[in-house]
Amino acid sequence: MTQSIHTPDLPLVNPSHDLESVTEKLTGFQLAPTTPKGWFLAVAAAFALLNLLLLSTAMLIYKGVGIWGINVPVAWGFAIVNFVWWIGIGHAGTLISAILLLFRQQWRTSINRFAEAMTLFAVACAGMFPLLHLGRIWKFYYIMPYPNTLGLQFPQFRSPLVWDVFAVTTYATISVLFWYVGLIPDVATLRDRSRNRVARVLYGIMALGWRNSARHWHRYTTATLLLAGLATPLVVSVHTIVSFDFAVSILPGWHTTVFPPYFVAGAVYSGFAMVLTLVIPVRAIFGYHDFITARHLNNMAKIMLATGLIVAYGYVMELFMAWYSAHSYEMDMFFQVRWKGPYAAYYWALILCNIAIPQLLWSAWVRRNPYILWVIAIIINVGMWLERFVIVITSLHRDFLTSSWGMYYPTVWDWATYLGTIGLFFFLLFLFMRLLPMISIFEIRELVAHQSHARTHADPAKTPDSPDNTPSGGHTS
Amino acid sequence: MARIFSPGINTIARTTAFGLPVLVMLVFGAVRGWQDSSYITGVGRAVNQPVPFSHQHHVAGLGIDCRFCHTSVEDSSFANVPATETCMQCHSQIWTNAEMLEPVRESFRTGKRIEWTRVHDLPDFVYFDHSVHVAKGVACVTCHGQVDQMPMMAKASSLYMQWCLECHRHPEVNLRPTDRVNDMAWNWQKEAQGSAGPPGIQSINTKVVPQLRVQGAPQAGAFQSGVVQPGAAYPNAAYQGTAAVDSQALFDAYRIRTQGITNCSACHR
Amino acid sequence: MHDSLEQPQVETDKPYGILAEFADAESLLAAAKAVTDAGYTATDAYAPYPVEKLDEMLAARPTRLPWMVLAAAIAGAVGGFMMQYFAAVIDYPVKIGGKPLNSWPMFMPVTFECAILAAGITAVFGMILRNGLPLLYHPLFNVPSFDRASQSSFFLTIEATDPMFNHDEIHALFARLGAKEVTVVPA
Amino acid sequence: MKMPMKSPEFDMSGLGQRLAGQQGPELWRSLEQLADTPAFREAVDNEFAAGAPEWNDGLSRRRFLQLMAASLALAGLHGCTRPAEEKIVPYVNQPQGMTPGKPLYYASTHTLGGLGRGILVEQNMGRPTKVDGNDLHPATPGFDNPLPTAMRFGAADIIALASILSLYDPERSQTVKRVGRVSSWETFALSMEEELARLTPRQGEGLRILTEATSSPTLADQFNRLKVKFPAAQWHQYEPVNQDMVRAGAMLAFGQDVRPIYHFDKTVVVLVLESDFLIIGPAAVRYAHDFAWQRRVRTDRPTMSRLYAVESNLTSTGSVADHRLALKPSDIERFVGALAAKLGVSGGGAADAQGLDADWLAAVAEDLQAAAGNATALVVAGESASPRVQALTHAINVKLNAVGSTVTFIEPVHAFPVEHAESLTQLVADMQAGQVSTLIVIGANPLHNAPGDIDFAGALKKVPLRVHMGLYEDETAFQSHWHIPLAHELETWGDARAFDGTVSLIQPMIAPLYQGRSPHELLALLLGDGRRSSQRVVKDFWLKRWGGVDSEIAWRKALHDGVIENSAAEVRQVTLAPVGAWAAADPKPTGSDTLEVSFQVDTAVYDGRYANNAWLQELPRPVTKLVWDNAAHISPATAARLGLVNGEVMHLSAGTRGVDAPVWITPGHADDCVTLPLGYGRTRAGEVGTGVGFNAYLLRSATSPWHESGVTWRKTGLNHKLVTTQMHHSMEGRGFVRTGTLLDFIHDPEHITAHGHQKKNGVPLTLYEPFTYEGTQWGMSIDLTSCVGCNACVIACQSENNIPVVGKEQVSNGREMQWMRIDHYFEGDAHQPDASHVQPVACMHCESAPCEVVCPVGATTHSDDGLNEMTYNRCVGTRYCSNNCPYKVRRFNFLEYQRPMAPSLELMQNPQVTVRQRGVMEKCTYCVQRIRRADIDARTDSREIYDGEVVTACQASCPTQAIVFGNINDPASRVSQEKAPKQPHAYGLLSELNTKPRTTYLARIRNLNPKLAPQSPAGGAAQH
Repeated sequence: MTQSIHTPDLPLVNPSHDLESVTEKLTGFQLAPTTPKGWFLAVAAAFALLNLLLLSTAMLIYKGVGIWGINVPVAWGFAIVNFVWWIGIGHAGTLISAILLLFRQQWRTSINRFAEAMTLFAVACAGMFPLLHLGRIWKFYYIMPYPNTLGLQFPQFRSPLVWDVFAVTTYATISVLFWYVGLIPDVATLRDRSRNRVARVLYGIMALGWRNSARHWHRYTTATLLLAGLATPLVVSVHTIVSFDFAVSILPGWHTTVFPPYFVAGAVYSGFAMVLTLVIPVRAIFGYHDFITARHLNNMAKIMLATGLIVAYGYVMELFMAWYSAHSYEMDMFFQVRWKGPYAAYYWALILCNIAIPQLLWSAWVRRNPYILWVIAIIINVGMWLERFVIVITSLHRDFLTSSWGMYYPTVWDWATYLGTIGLFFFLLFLFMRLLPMISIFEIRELVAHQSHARTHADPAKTPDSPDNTPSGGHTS
Repeated sequence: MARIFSPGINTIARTTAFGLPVLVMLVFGAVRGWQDSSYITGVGRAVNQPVPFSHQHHVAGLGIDCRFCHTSVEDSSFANVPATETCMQCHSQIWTNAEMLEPVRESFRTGKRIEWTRVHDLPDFVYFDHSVHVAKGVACVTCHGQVDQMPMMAKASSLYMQWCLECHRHPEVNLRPTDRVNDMAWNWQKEAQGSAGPPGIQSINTKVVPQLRVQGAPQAGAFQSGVVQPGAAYPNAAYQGTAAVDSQALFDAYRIRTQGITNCSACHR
Repeated sequence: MHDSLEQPQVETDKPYGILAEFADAESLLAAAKAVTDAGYTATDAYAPYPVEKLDEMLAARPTRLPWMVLAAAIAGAVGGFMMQYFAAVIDYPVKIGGKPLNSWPMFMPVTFECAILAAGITAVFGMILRNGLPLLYHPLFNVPSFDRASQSSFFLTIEATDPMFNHDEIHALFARLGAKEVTVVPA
Repeated sequence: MKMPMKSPEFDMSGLGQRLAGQQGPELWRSLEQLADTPAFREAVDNEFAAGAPEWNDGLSRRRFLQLMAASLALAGLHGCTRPAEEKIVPYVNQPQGMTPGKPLYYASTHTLGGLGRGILVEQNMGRPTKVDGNDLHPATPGFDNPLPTAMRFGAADIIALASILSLYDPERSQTVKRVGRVSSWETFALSMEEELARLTPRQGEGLRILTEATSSPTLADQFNRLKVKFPAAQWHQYEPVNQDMVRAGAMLAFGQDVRPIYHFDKTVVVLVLESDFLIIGPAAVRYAHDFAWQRRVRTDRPTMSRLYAVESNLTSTGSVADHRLALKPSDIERFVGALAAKLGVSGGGAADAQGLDADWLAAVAEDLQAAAGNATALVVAGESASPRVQALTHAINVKLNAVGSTVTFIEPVHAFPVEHAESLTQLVADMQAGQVSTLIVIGANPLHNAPGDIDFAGALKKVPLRVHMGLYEDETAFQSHWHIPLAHELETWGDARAFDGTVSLIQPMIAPLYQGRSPHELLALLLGDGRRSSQRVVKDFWLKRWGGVDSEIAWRKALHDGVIENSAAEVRQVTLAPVGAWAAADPKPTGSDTLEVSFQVDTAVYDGRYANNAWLQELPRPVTKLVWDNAAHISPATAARLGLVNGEVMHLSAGTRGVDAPVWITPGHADDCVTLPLGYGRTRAGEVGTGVGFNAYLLRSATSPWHESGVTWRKTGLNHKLVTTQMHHSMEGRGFVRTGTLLDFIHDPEHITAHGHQKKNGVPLTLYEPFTYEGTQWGMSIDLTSCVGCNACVIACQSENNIPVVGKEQVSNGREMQWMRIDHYFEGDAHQPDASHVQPVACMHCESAPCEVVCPVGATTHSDDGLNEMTYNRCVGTRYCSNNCPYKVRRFNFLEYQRPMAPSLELMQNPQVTVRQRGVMEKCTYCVQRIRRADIDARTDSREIYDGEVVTACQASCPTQAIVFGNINDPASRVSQEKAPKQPHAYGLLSELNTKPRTTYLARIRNLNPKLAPQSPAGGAAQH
C-alpha cells in the first residue's frame, strides 16, 4: 500500500494549496458569520425525527416495552438489532484514526475527524438502546457496581450484557477523548481566526490555551500514538463482546464461535459504508474535492471490499459448521428456518446487499465513481441492518421446542424509535459540521508541508525521512 | 488581535479542572449518606400513634413479657399487634378512665379497629419470618433495640438488606439461649455470673412436636440423620443456665444451617 | 522546568521574553538549532503543525507518558479483576448456572476494558497536565502576530528566565538567523 | 390441619359495605333516573363495567401516577425518599384459633351441574385466596400422601379451582335491582309478600319456579314444603348440560331411572363412546384418578389398562386412548350396534355395518370379551350419546359382567330428577298460554342457553311478574322485573350431593362481598319465614334430620371434614328390560352433502355460566390451545372439501335455526361432521365474557340437544381472528415426548427414551468442576402416561402465584402469562394422526441453567436447595434469560398487567407471593413460598423436611397424580422412585443440551393391541 501513497498522479491534497489557503478553506464554513438556509433545513428535518424519538421514548416509559412487537419467544426485537447496527457503524471512526494511524496511512488524514465524529454520534445512538429495551428502565443502575443499601451492589459479571456495558462505555469514553485531543490544535486555530467575541471565548476555553509549543507537540504526538495503540485492541474488543451477547447463549444461530471476527469485520464494513454515505455528499457540498480525493474513495472502497469478503466468509462458515456439526437444531436453523422459514426473504435480501452487489467494487472505475459508490454504500448499510435482523429475530422465533415457536411483527413504535435515533444522529452531525472543523486542519497542513517539501526535493520515496518510514509518529498525527 | 483572557483566568481554569471530579464524588457520597440518615431509615425517630403506648412503661416498668401481647411471634411469620381486647384485659381494671386510653375503650365499645402506624415496615417483596428467628435464639432486642427504653416506639436499625446480610452471613454472632430471647439486658457475662435472672418462659425448649406430626412420622423420605423422634422435645442448647456457653455452641445446638439463609429466595418470593 | 508544569513568570521589570517569527519550518528548525547551540535553555518554538525534530533541536527531554500509561493499564486490569473476584467469590457467592464462583474466563472481558479505560484516560489527561494545560492566559497571547502560530507562521522564543537573557545579544542573534520580525513579549 | 369451622362473621365484615360503597354513583343515578328505556338500561349497564379488567389500558389517573413514579425514579430520586407510611389494624377481638400471618383451611363444596365436589379453601386473615380439592370427598380424591403431617389436598377440576376468581369478580351483580334501578332485599321481600298474599287463595296457581338441576337436600326439603303451601305452583328445571340422555337410556335398558357409577380402578379394557369423562363433569376428577391408577406403569408394576375411544371430535380422553377411532355421531351409533351384535347382545344392529373398520371392531370386541372373564371390561357412553347408544351400552356391559364390578347403578342423585328439555318446553308452553303469573328464575339463564327452537324470550314477555336470582345481571336478569344477586357458593351456606350421592356441606369463607342471597333465603321468603338466614335454614334441616344430642357434634364434624359420612346412595340392582326395547334400525349412513353437528360442553366455561371468568377464558383449550373463543371444529379433509381455512366464518343452519361460526381445523376430527362447543356468545356476561365466541345454543333443538344431522352450511366470506397459544403441533422429530408400548417397557425399557444418537444418561460434559448438591434438593417428575391434559395444574398455578390475565390481544402477541403450559403434539399423518400427546411444561430448574449465566443483575440465581430462583425486585427486564431458555418457560410483564386492580381482586392475591410489576420477568418457582414455609417449620423443629411435606400447587391439583415433587437427594423419597435409575423410562426434556433439568418426565407408555398395531421392537423411539 505504501506504493499507492506515492502514486504521483493521485496527490492526497491538491498541490495548489499552501498552509494559509488550507486553513482558510477548512475554517470557512465554521467561521462564516451567516449560516446558509440549507443547513437550517437539514437541521430542522433531523430535529423533527429527533422529536419522534422523544415521543416514542416517552410512550415507552409510560406504557412499557410492550408497545414494541416483542414477545416470547422473540424477546429481543428492533432495540437490539438497532443497537448492534449503530455500534457497528461506530467502528469506522476509531478504526480509521487508530489502526490506519498505526499503519501510517496518511490518506486517513482527510477523513478521520469526520469519521470520529460519526463514530461518537453512532455510539450515542447505539448506547441508548440497551437502556431503552429494559423492562424497568428506571432501575438501569442495577447493571453497574456501586455502593448502596445492599452494601456494595454488583452486577452479575458472567453476563455478556455486563461486558457490553463496560465495553461500550469504555469505547465511548476513549472515542470522545481521542476526538477531543485531535480537536485541540484546530480549535486553537478557530480561536485565533474567529472574529466573534463569544466564539473566541468558547473556542478559547475548549482549546485549553493551546499555543502550538514544540514541547507540547512532542507530548501531544506521543499521546495520540498511545491512544491509537490502545484504541486498536479496544475497537476489536467492542464488537467481539457485542457478538458474545449472542455467541455465549445456547440458541442455534447464536451459539457460533465465528461470531467475533465476523462481527468485527461486519462492523468495519458498515462503518466505512456509512463514512462514504456521509462523506460523498459533504465533499460535494463543501467543495472538499481537494482534500477528499478520488484516491480516498478508492481506498475506502477497497477496505469495504475486503471486509465484505470476510463477512461473506463468516456467512459461509456458519452454514458449513451447521452442516459439519450434524447438530439437528443447527441444521434446522440454517437450512430450514433461515433458508425457507417465514423470514427467508430477509436472509436472501441480506445476501444480495452484503455479498452480491458489493462485488462491483472489484472494478476500479466503480471505486472512483462517487455516485455508484454512494449507492453501494447505502445498500451495504441496509444489508448490515438486515444481517442483524436475521441474526436476532430468525434465531429467536424458532428455537428448540416447536411448541413455543412464534413470530415477530414490528409495531409503529419500533419504527419510530429507529427513525428517531437516525434523527438524533444527523442532528448531532449537523451541529458538529457547523461548529467544528470537519477535516483535521493541522494534519492537512502537515501533509501540505510534506508535499511541498517533496516537490522541492527530488524523489520523496527515497528520502530517508519521507513520511511513510519515519520512526516518530510526529508526522502523521 | 488582543488576547481573550486576563491572567486571572488560569487559577479559575485550574480550580474547575481539578474541582469538578471532586465535586461529583462528594455528591455521590452525600446521596449515600442521605440514604443512611435517620430521616430516610427512621432509626430513632419516634412515630406518632393513636394511643401513646409506652413500651418503656409496660416492659421495663411492669415487666410484661413481649409474647403477652405479640402472641404470634413464635408460630407465625408475623408478630401480631395485640387486639383491643388484649389491652382491655388490664385496662378494664386499671386506668379505666385515663384520657389517653379513650381510643382503646372506644374501639372496644364500637368494635372499630385501632389504626396503629407501622414502625418496622419492610418492602412488600421481602418475606421475613419471626417464628424461625425466635426459635433459633435471635433476640427481640437484636433487631428492635431496647424497646424497654422507648417511651414511643422507634426503629433501632435501618432494616436495609445490607443490615440483614451482616447477620445472615455470620448468624452465630447474634445467638443466645432461646429462653432469653425476650430479655432486654441479657449478655454472656451475666449468664456466666448467673446474674441473668431466672430463665424466662421456656417457650422453645418446652415446645414439643405438635400432635399431627406425632402420628408415625414416616421413615420414607425423612432423613435418617436428624429426624426428630415423634413427640421428642426440641434439642435444647448445651446451655444449662449456669456455665457460659459461647454462641458457637448454640449455633451447633440449634442446628442452624447457614446453607440457604443467604439465598435470594430466603427473603424474596 | 522543561518537563514540569510551566508557569508564566509575571515580573514587572523583566519582560516574558523575546519572540522571533520565521517564514517556514526549515528556517525555524535551523534557528532552534542555533539558539540551543548558543546555550540558551529557556527556549520554545511554535509551529502550526508538529514539525518533526523540532523538540530535539530544542533539546527537550523525552516524555515519561508511555510509562504512566503502562502503569495505569496494569492497575486497571488488576483492579477490574479484583472487583469481579470480590463480587463473585467473596461478597455475594451465589451459584450461577452451575459455574464455579471464580469463573475467571468470564471475567476477562471486563478486566480488559478496565485496563484500556484507565490507560486511555491517563494518556489524555497525562498529556494535558504535563503540558501545563489548561492555561488560558499566556503572555504570548498579548502579541497580535502570535495568532498566526496556529495558522501559517513559525515562532521562536527565548524567555527572560534564561540565565543568558540579554536583549541586544538576542536581537542580534535573531537578526542573524533571518527572523522576519522580532518582538519583545511583555510579561 | 383443617381447622374446626367457625362463623366467618368476624372477618371482612366491613368489606361488604366497603365494596358496596364502590357503587356510590349507582345510587344517586338510580334516584335521579326514573325512565326505564332500553337505552338507559344500556347506559347503566355499561356504567356498571366497574373494575375494568387489567388489559383495558386507557389513560387513567392511576396510570398517570405510575408514570410520575417512573419518571421520579428516572430522575434518580427513588431510594432517596421516605417510604410511604403504612398502618397495622389489629382485630378488636381476635378470632379463636387463628394466628395472624398463618392461613387456615376450611372444607366446603362447589357444585357443577347440581352435583358437589369437595373443596378445601385456604383463607388468609379472613380472605379466601385459594381453592383445592378435599381429599375426604369421593369426587376429589387426594394425592395418596404417606404423611399425615403434610397438608392433605384433594385433586380438583379447573372450574372449582377458578371459582375463587368468580367470587371476587367485580362484575358480579351487587345489589337487588328493580327494573334496572337499585333496590333492596327488604323492598323485594315486602312486594313479594304482597304477591304471595295474592297467590295463597289460588293455591299458588300461576306461580312457577325455574331452577337449574340441584341435589341439595335442604333445598329439596324447602321445595317440598312449598309444594304443601302452594299445591298449584310448579317447579321447573333446566340445565343446558343435563342427563336427559342418560335418564332416557336407563329407562330404555332397565325400565327405571338409574344412573351409572364407573369404577375405573377395576378396569382392564375400556371402550369409551363420545365421552370426555376424564376432564368434563362432576365426577371427572374421581374418574381420571381411578383410571390413571390402572395405568401407573412402573418397574415394579409393569401393567396397565387399555383404552379404546370412539368419538367425533378429538378430546383429551381421545388423546389418552391407546386406540382411537374417529366417527361421526351417526356412525358411532352404527358402531355400537355392530359391536353389540358381535358380542351377541340382542337388539344390536348389523354385525357388519359397512363403512366401519371391521378389524378394529373385531379386535375391540375380542379384547372386551377377554376382559369380561374376570369382570374387568367396561364400555362407557357419554352423557351426550343418544338413548339407544346408552341402552346398548348398558346391555353390552351386562353381557361383559361389568355391572356390579366396573359399573354400578344408583338412583338419581338430583332432587326431583326430570327431563329438563321437556320441563322447559312445558314451562314455555304455559307461559305462552298465559298460565304463568309469577316466574321466579333461580340461577338459570334460559335467555342464553335455551335451545334455539324454544322462544323463551318471547314467552317471558307474557309473564306479569318476573323475578331473577343469579350471580350476574345476565341475559335473563335483563328481561326480569326483579333481579336478586345470588350469593357465591364461597360466601353462603348450603349443601349438595356428589355424583355418588355423598352429601357435603357448603360453608361461607367470607361474609358476602355484595348483597348476595342464597336460594335457601329466597325460598324461606316464599315459605313466609323470610327472616331466616341461610345458615339457620341449612343447619336446622340437618340437626332435625339427625336429631339427638350428638347432632351438634355431627354438624361440626361434617363441616370439618366437608362430607357427611356414609351418605352415599346405595347401589341399585338392575335387570335388563325385555329384549328389543332399544332395538331399532341403525341410522342410515348420512351423505356428505350435508353435515352432522355434535354439540360439546366447553372444557373451560362449561355451559357458559363461567364466561366471565378470565382465568377460564384465557385457558388454552385442550388439543387446540385456543383461547378467548369457541370455534366450529372440522377435520382437515372436510375443510379441504368445503374449501375452508382456519378462522373463516361459516353459516350453519338446521331448519329455522342457524349460527355463524369460525372454523378451526382439528386433525383427528371425524369427517363430514362439525363439533360446536356450547357456552359462548354471551351478550350480558360482563366485561370479560360478553361477545366472546358464538352462541351454539341457537342451533340446538330441544328434541335432540346433542346431535343435529342434515345441517346445511355456506360461507359467509367473513373472517374471525382465532387466537391460539401453540401454532406448531409437530415435534419435527425432536422427540420431546418419548413414547413406547407396554411391551417395549417390559422388554427394552432403555430403548424407549433413547433418542437419536445421544445417550440418555451420558456423562455431562463440563469444563468446570460441577457443584455438589447436599441436603434437600428439590426435583419433580411428570408422568406423561398419566397426564390427561385437564389443565387443572395451569389454573392451580395461576391461582397460587397471582398470575395475571392478559387478554386475547396480548395472547395473540405471544404474551400469555401462565407459568405452566401444556404442550400438545400430533404424531404421524397430519390428517388422521396416529397419536396425540400432551406434555406439561414449566420451569425445569436446570442445575446448569442457561438463564442464570446471562442475567446481568443476578436476578435469577440458584439456591442451595437447587431452585432456580427469580428475584423480581432485582429484575430490570433485559429478557435475555427468556431468550436463552431452551424451554421458553419464562414469562415477561410486557405491560402493566396487574394494575390498576379492582379492589375485590386485590383481596384474592396470595399474600405469600409478590405481585409482579411491569417490566419484570417471572416463571415457575416450584412454589418456593410453600417450600420456604416447610423449610421454616422444619428448622423451627430442628428436623429435616419430611417427604411430601411440600406439595406444589400443580401437584396438589393433579387428578391423576402425574406430578410428583420432592427431595431428589433422598433415595427413599417418592420423587426419587419416579426418576432414573429407578425408572428406566425417565428422561429429561432437551437434556442433550446439558442443562441438567430438575424436572424429568416418564415416557408415555401406550398399551397397544397387538392386533391393531404390529409391534415394532423400536417401539416409540421409532417415530423420530
